[in-house]
Amino acid sequence: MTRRSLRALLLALPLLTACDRLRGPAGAGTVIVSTAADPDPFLPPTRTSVTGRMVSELLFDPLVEIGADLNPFGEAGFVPRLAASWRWSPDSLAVTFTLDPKARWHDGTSVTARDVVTGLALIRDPANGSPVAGEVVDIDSIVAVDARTARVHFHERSAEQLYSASLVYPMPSHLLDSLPAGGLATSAFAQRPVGSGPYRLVEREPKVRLVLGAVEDHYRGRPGPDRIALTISPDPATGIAKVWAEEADVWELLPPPDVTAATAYPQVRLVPYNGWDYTFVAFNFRAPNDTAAAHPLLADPAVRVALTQALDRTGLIRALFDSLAHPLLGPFVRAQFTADTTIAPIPFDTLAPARTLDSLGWTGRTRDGIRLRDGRPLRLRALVPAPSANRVRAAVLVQEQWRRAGVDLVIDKREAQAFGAARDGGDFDVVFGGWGTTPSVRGLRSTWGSGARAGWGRQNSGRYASAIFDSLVADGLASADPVVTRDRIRAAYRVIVADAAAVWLYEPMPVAAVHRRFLLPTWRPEAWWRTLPSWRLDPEAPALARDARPTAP
Amino acid sequence: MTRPQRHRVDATTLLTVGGIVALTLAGPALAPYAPTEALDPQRLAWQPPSAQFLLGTDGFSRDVLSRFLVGARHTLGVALLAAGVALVLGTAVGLGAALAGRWRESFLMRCTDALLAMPRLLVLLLVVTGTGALRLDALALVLGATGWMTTARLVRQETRRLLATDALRGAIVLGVPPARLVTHHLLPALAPTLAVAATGAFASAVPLESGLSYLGLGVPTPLPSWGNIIAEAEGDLLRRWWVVVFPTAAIVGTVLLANRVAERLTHGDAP
Amino acid sequence: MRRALLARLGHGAIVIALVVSACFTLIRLAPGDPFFRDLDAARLTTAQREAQRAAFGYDRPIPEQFVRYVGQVASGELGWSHSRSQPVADALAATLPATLLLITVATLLAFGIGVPLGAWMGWHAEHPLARAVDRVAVIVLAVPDYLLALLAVMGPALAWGLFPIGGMRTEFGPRGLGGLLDVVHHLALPALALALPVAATAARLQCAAMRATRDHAFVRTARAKGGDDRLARRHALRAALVPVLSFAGVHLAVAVSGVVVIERIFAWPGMGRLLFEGVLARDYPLVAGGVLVASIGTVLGTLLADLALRWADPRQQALR
Amino acid sequence: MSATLPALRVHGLGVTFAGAGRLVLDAIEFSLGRGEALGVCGPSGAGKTTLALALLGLLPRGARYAQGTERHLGALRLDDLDDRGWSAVRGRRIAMVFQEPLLALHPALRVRRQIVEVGRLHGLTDQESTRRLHEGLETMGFATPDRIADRFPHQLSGGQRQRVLLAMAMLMRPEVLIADEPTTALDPERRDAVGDALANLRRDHGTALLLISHDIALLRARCDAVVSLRDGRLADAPVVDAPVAGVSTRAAPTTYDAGADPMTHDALTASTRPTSASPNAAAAPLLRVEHLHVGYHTPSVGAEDADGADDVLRDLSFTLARGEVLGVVGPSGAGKTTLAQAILRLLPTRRGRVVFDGTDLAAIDGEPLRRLRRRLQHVAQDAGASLPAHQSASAAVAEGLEVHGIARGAAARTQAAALLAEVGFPATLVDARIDTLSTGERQRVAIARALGPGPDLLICDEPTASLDPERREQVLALLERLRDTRGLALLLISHDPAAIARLAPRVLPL
Repeated sequence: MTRRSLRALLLALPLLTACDRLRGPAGAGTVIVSTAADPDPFLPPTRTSVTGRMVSELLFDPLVEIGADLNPFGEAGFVPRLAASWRWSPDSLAVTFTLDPKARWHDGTSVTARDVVTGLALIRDPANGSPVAGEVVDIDSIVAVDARTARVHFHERSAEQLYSASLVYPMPSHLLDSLPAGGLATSAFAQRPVGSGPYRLVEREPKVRLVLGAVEDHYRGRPGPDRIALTISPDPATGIAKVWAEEADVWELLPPPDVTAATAYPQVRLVPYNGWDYTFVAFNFRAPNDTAAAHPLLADPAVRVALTQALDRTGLIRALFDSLAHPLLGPFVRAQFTADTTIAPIPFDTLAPARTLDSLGWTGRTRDGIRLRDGRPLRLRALVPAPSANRVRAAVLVQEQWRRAGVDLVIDKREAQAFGAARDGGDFDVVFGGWGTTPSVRGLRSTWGSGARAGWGRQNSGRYASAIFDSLVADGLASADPVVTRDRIRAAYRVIVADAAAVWLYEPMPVAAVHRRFLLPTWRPEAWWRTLPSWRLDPEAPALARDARPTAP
Repeated sequence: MTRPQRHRVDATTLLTVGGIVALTLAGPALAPYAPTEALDPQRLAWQPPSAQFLLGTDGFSRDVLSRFLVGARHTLGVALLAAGVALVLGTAVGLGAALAGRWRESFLMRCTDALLAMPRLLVLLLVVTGTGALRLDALALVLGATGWMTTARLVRQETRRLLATDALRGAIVLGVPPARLVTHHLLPALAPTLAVAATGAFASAVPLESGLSYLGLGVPTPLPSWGNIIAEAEGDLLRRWWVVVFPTAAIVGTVLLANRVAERLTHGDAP
Repeated sequence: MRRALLARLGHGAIVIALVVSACFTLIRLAPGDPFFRDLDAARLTTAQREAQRAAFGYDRPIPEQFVRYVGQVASGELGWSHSRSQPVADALAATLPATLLLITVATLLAFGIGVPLGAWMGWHAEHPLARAVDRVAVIVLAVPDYLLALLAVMGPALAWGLFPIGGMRTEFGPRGLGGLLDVVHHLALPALALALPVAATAARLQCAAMRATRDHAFVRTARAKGGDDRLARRHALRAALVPVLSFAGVHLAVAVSGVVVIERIFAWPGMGRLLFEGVLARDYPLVAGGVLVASIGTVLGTLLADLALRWADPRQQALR
Repeated sequence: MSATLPALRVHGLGVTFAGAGRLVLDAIEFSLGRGEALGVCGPSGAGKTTLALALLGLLPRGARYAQGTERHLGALRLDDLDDRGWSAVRGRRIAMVFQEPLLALHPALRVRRQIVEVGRLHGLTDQESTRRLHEGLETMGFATPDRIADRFPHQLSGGQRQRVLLAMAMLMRPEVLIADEPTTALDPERRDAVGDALANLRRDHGTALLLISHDIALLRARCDAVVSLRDGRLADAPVVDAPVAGVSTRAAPTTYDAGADPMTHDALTASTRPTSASPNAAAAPLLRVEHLHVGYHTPSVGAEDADGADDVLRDLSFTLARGEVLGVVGPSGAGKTTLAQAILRLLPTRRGRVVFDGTDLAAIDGEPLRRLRRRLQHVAQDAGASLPAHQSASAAVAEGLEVHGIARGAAARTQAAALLAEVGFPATLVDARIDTLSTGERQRVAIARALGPGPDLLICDEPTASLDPERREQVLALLERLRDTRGLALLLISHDPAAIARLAPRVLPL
């Protein structure tokens, strides 16, 4: 089977209708999003998954939101939402937000400054287990100055202060202040949330479906589609087949073979966009069974470099994604504001790893060609998450390539929970990790920072620790000039790439499948659903039965 | 009461079984490529059958024929070992229950019922997700340990029936001690039942391994097995038919063969 | 009879208790905890984890948790499902009907097809068609069950468009009678996929039993009385139902495993999925509750099969 | 129906089985007038049952009628009938009583339903069927027809089932009744009652009777003519099988015949009413049975005639001294075998005690019980079935020596051979597999095996039942010798009054 480049195929597609109007006309049908993952939990303080973010951001509005250029630094890139305007204090350690007077909760109550305070309190309650808590450590407190004025105080000045504030979603204090500590998840509110966003929750069958209905009198105007429904199929093949069979309208991320298959279904439009996820093989700097000790093999940078050199990532990526992924350059994706495409990766080299490993004494060979030193084989155990088909496949290819270099990679494939436990416990030699980035560099801090500062290193599975890297990132964040910030971060990227903290594998270029009867606005790569309210039906395309306006309110 | 002459398994079946065993043993020698070798993931992935790759290649550009040949020993080995474990456990529990009598029998059978009432898949899931991918022998052990209950019930029932026969009563009245009763009187009489139970356990373990591979719980990557070759298709059965059809045919064939053997054994020993 | 029934129910209760406590312990021994939610998303700090575990008592020793759980269950409280963010009782109430529907229809279908087919095959054992059907049945049994289901999705549903791909009803589909038909339409493929292997087993068992019975003296008696072929067949079938009914008792336990795969492939919103996902998500109370309900169902089903067995074969006086 | 035509006329009836070259039945000819009775006797395997089935068109799968077969029922030519035609004839005009009543009755249907169904098939109202059912069961000697009718076949004894089958066959007052061994499972009184019922049927309804049995005495007594079937051919003239020397016609080879003599039975019963203390057991008795009750929790296939009571044995007490022989007699279903099994702890007792040499057998278990078994041995009713079929004769006997630590290995074999020789077992056969031996040979192996451990008490359950007179004589002599030489106490269970009279001075009737 000769395979035409999928990218070429996508380029041949008609360009998206540019439609940048933020509001669509009322009655723009029903959008059914097919997904394999349940959105739960989907309240802004506790959401974790991408679908959870999607639902929470349709149900709730933030104070401010990052704009289309996705620049998280300073304030130029932000657009108002619940906060109509904001003002910096003279020392830049506080921002005062003035709420939109028209903003209402879905139950009709006005959004007040106390709701902002409640939003932070819910994040800060440890028993709620908010993953946002580590992202907003630079916020000191939030004060309700008056009903419509909330002031956010920060511990320190940083380039991402406003971004931090955008993560605190106001929550309805009149419904939530009476909750006991840690009671958010089990509250009646979690079952029937009252939000401030363009959609309200109509129906929820956990793990099966979730239906959102348009808020007619939303302060930002009525959203387009009457209903947005999530239909959840545990088997992705079934979920995608639903889109082919017109039972659903959207699948967010098609695997490459399905991109080819999509051409058989004329009602499906393919939407390629920039990805925000990247995948890497992190080396464990600490011994798998004793995190206090250095890893006997991988603590040596020469070994890490050799292992990196031994991998033909270009070939691996083509095998996995055809042309629908880029080799990863470092701990960032190309769509990020700080991306640096000039970084030279450690090149694929068949001879260099052999030289390095020989010089380190791995000269013996087993019958299968695995290197030996003092009679012990050069064996690494890779922790691989079973739910990620891509990473499992990547692991098999890496295993094969490393085998050729005389390295025996044992694939330890585990289901999500066991994978998480082993990864957090540092019980591995290498881990096939992934990270969904955001426009900000917080991910960089938590994934690769040393953990010396609050909110840093929480996600650092391999326990990479570099004082230079840490200080470069810190310097960058401390600057008020976005350009300076970006330069410092880019310098940090070079440090970590040179250190070979991980093998930077790939950043996929996702392709979404969307039913053709919708006219789409620009696809926001980091959060495509943000423009969902402005989708509308193509008047030329035949509508489906489900697009009829719902009779019940 | 004279026993009818035991029917032998016919020559064709024996030859086929022998052929499969030979193929399984010789598999690695016959395989044209290394079963785990990704030949050229960029250009040779998902090749349909051709002169170069008789059974095509999978998504990693590994030769399906080689994986198929080498996978036979993993699939059949796991199934065989699992059947053996199930047989031993089931016979022990079934015999123990039938001989212990009273509350001990009741307790053993309640435990058996409990295990039978526990969805096997969930138990496997709990074990496998807890420990990560199992090694082959561990996988077979777990499969056997979760699959002995029907054998136990069968053995208990048959033992109880046998204990009521004149031959066993004769031995009891003679004063044959329990251990000898089991080895000299019960087990020889149970042999046909056990043979059928074993073939049944084997026949059910072969497709089960494949089902587990679909859920990612089967023979660990990159070792090939018939089950995980099929699972490689990732549900796309129609476009990647070659990775589905051949191993499935092999699984079906093996089960048919096991059934045939079981049938011969049953018919040969029907009273 | 009543005493035997009570004893049987007592045994059932013991079985349920054993199953639930085994699952309760097993899942708590598995690594991972219910508050680990997403593969790569921002992880919680140790303090957050501890606070969450403490809030639900998961930091206590397992025996203590078990005693607490038993007390809870005794007072009708099944706990909170973390992975579904709803009370376990609600989760079970939401998924049980779907699974009951699926299993009931599949079971009826399986035995409704398998028993008459097997009876016919056994009565006409020499007929070439009977042998052909038997071969097909063995093949159906040998094909891994998920492949059958996937083929059903790929063929009739996707390629030919005759059936919906998955789920239990059309999103925003018809209500009332139309809604009922819609459910039936969605049910057809998963029920068939679940029923086929069971029907094959039932048919083969029934065939063997019928074949063995048809030459029995009492079937000859039915003829000697003046009965025609139909009566003889009826008499034979009545006695030949025993092995199939024994199988039906065991089948229910197996069916629970079967629905896990079928519900996953057909996105059927039932308990199989609930249990599967519950185990993966380490949702302790959900798994315990689900297993509780599943084992009650299995025990009741087995009891029902035993009663039917007593009817079919009065010699089995004591409910074993 | 023409009075001149015979009820059943058979001409040139032949049957072949697929695979078997020869004819199973060959050119059978006979005719049977209204109200007549024809007896067919012959050794087993002669084709008696096939003949009965062939007359009803119920040949088993694979059997074929030979060319030229003609069967006439009155004016009706049976060979021309199709399935529907046969349905109208069978059960109404020709009825049949099958040989094995347990197998011939549907296991899952109550007696009432099975009998009423006959009426239903032939146009009787259920009321009428029920009336006839009651009448028929009463005729067959059931005091409480209703209770019998509401039982399942497995809840009946063998004799009861046989009578139920007869009642079923008589329901439609058929023109021809074919009865295949209708009395084998019956005790003598019942047998006479059944014979009378058949005679009444002939007399009252003009039913022609074809009676098939190996029991010539019965045929002689009940039939107008007796023919013999050998190798599928009917002997032209009624043949009288020469009775074995020394056995009178009345005491025919089957043991039941002896019991048929009411005088003998009464005499036995009168001889000893067992009392709590037997005069010649002044010393501590070897076996003491006190107020023994034994019953089955679940009436099983072998359940004895339990008409009116749940317990098979009720309040039974007796003693047996060392070296004494006690005969146990009683009609079939009286609980003779049950008693043996209860003493041997093969059955649980409901109440009462069995004390063997001072030890309450119910009180011990496991190893102590096993060790005690050495002194308490058993020769089962079907001795052949109680032996390990796949072992050799000497191995089976040696096992008894080995498990009690009397001898091991080669020594055990030698001793076993000696024991076999003692019981008159041919030395050439000591290494032959049990399942290749004849019934009489197995009986000897069973006795030798039981003797191996050196018991004080031997319970012999019908040791002569399945033996021909010659063998019977040998076994009885053997037991006699053992009693005398070994001082063995015997509990002798038998139908055979001659055996009892010869060995047992004291008799326990059940």
